[in-house]
Amino acid sequence: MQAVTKTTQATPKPAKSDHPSGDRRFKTLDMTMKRHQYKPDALIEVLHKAQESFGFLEEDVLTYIARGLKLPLSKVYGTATFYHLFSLKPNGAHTCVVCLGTACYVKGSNKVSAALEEELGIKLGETTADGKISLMAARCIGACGIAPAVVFDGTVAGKQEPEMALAKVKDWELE
Amino acid sequence: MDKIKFATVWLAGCSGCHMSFLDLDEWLIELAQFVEVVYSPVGCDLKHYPDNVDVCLVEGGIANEDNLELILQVRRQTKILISFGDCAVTANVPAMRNMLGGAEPVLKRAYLELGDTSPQLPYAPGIVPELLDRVLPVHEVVPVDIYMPGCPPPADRIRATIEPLLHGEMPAMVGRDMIKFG
Amino acid sequence: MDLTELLDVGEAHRAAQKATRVHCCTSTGCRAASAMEVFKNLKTAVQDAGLEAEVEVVGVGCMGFCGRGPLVQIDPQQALYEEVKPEEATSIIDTLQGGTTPALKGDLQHPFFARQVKIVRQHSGKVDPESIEDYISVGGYRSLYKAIYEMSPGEVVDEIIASGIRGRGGGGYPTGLKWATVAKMPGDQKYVICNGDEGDPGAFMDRSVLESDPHLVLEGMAIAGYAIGANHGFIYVRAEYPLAIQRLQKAIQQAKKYGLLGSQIFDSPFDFKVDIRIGAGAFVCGEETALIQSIQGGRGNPIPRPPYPAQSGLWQCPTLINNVETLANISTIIREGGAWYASIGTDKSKGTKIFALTGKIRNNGLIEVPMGITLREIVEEMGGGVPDGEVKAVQTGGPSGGCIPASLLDTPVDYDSLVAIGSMMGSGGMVVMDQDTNMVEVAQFYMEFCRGETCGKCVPCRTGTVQLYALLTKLLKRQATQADLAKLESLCHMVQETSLCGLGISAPNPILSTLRYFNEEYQELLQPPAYLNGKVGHGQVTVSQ
Amino acid sequence: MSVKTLKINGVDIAIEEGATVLQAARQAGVPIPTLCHLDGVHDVGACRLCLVEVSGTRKLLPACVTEVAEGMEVQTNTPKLQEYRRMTVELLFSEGNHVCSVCVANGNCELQDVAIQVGMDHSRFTYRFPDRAVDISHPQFGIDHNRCILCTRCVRVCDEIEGAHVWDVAQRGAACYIVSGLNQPWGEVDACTSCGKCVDACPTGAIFRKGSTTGEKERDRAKLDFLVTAREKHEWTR
Repeated sequence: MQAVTKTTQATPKPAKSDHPSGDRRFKTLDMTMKRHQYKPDALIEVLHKAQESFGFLEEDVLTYIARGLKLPLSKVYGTATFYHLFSLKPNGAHTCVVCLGTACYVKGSNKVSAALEEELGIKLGETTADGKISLMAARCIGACGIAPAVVFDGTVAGKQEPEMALAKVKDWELE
Repeated sequence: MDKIKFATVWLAGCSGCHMSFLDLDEWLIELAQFVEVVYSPVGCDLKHYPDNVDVCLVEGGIANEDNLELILQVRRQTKILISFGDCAVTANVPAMRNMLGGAEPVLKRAYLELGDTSPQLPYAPGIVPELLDRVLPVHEVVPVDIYMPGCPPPADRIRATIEPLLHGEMPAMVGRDMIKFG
Repeated sequence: MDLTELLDVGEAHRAAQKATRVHCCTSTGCRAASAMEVFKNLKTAVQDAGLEAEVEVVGVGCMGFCGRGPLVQIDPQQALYEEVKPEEATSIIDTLQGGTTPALKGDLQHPFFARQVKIVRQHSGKVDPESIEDYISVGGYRSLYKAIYEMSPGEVVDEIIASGIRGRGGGGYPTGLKWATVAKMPGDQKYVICNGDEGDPGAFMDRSVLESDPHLVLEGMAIAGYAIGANHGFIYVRAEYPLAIQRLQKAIQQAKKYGLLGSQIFDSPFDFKVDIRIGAGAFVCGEETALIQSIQGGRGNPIPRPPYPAQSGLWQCPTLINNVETLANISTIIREGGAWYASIGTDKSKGTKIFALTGKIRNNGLIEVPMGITLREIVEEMGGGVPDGEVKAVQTGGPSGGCIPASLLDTPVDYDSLVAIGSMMGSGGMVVMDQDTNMVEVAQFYMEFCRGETCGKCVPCRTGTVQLYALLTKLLKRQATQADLAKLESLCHMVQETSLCGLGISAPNPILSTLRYFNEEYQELLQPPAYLNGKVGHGQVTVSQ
Repeated sequence: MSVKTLKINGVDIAIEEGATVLQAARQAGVPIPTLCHLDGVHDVGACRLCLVEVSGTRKLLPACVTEVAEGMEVQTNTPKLQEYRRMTVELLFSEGNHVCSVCVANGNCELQDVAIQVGMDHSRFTYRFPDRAVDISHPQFGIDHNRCILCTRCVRVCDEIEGAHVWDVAQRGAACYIVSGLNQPWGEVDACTSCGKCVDACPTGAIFRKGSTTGEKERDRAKLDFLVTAREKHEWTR
């Protein structure tokens, strides 16, 4: 709330941690860090917020967080790269996550991922050259009852045959 | 007493181990009383690896088709095969090409990217042996009986390894004097 | 809030309920089969039929039969519909007025349902997970009241000890003992952590509990906090479970509003707040010391124990870490008593366990069964067996467990029996495999998982998993010799005995168990050494590597 | 301070409470190989070389972080431990690109010494030949990741003794590597004071002084000991 009132002041004095670019998304980061009292322990929470706001963790953002939470740069980098969900590169416009958990594996998810890899000409974990589609793998999304599962742009689809997944991705390619 | 049939082979290595072998100096004369050298790039001129070799020192890793063929033959026809020096034991410097990922990128790097005048890939089937994708230590291809690391193994280590064999005993490959790499 | 007010909330909510409740599952599994559309259509159908006065459509948590979702159950009629299509909603509502529906009718008398004993899942599929009033109306938060006002912290711990419950996260450490240890530790600041980092591929029990009945877990955490003297709890949930997180957030807010979490709970001096921490995709964070590192904002690297978290955990304070399912048992144990709980299950494994029954099996889904039931009863009776073929193996315990051959299906499901046959309870994944499954490939699949999930801190786990994976790959390429197989096995033992944390210690289990029960599949892949040219050579090999 | 008595390999030892099994073994002159342990910085128990057998538990315990207890019976060199230690060292050799013959630390390398100590005459595990980088952007020092065994001694010495926290570990599993700053070239990391403690702490030839060639790396291990003693006991003279 305070952050909002600050911006409405006649001569807004930028807070110390304000980003020079004036990018509003840094404000969101400030608010998250403030909510955690700028405690270094909040690093993962703040990285989540950064990933959500920026789509990926660029160098500038990591430096900003390191300054805000008073953490060494190498520690921020080490933590960000430890976790699969944090991405230091931009993702594609669409994301297709193939679940490779055991239940999905037993039901043939490897055939689904192979078909997608062939169609898109990329490997799991990569993004197409045009930046349109990111193909990813999940260890298990817990939708084992409807295996094999694929998550298209955040929506879980169950009992996927290679053709079904291909049809969805082909639609994206035509966009 | 029958002499021990003794051989040395030189695969992918710099021949430094063989040079170190020659550093045995006067002990070589003593050795000659016990062994008959049946195959060696430095000890005799025989072109074919014979049957029933008792002891063979193998210098170098397995880098090409030629090395591979010879080491399989050596193993089949030898009682005690000694990995002689770091290239045989670890693949060592020749294997630094493995980091490039395979034979093709290595050849491209060496003959095309770094080729000064007329860059071209060597191609001479039957004359120049094909590179294997990876340079391998000897024991990845055939079982090895004794490992003698060192780059090169000092002459004393070579002697301490061979001498017990002359008396029908296996050497104890332990301690800094015997198994230090490099 | 006091007890009367709590009872009033429940009473008022029950009074406002309609005579007929149409329960529609809105959990992750059914959502993927367009359950939300079914839910919407059911609501419209009730309106269109003018039945709003006596019928309500309630979005509920998981009913268990996830393989046949979306599921709809009408109560009190006990009519279950499976694989409901959105266009069938109208006719399902019509049945309430004597109509018929083409929707697939489920059979609640089927062993899949009938053989279950529900403690943790008692409200799943019956209450609206987004309504605290629904939870209160079925007796929710009464156990917390009982603990605070009718029991001393020590008595609560004693009750948990008496129940004999063991940790549901996999290891099976006696929960009561853990509570007693933390309770005894000196220090003003202690913490409760609920481990919801359910990472085993093939397991989704905790997701389902959090999505279906979040308050049950929160109540368990609060009781734990009271018992050990903690005023702050963290619930660590995988980011892969967005719906669970969303429902937990809502549940925490509702509980705070009613004074059931936060300061002076039930107007007593007991304070307990709960914060959610979201994982970021690291299986190893299910290991308790790694999880603590992660909550503290660092890499999820496990640290050597002792000291155990009970002595020195979160921010070096005594910390109680329990799994979601364990904590979801607490409220019922306090309500019904430890002795009652101990009457269920076997001598050394008390109570019930939820399993995610998946893979090549007719009836896919979640089941809660009493400990001691045999694998055969689960797989053949409840699961209905393999659709086309026979059971070859049952995998339990995920990447930390093992593959149990069909010949051992009569093994009772309890902590010690499963360990004795080279597997483990694990968190509750149970994947059925049939004749089409190559067991060496399964071992490779799990090793790929462990290789990718090892944190990289200790040498045997970081590099041993890479070498084990390489050896299995060599086998599957038919390039491995007997010597490689021997190497595989000795490396398994080494990684098991020398790794720093549970991930490495248990990583070789899938290989060891398949080597033990499906050895012929490994033998079939072996090749004679190349130097022999396929025959016995003349060279005498004195020392083989 | 109370004293605990224990047996290591059958020999009675008395040592103050709170000491580790490793300290007790060293006091008794019993050699236990270590790689990630470094006097003066906290222990992480990561290399698993110092695992010992303690009667009463089936688990092997890392000597560096296991506190002595009254009546403890420790075995440091059973056939099983010998075999596991050798395998551990073989795994380390197979994981990186350790070419002793062309390494600055040849003859002065703890990994090489440990290999001799555990009797490793070859690695039974296939060499992985990872593609790793070398960073020589720093004016005085270089880091060759091919030779790194991820013991994290540099990370800890830089954080705990120098207080600069230039280093940390990035990525996970086999992809782990020692990272400087925000994955920047070492020479561009503002926090680095060029103190050289990481060079002294590094057990192998991974971190070295520029200009030194094969077998020329020297490290002043005593300097770290001196600094720690100086700070803890206020003894500022050698």
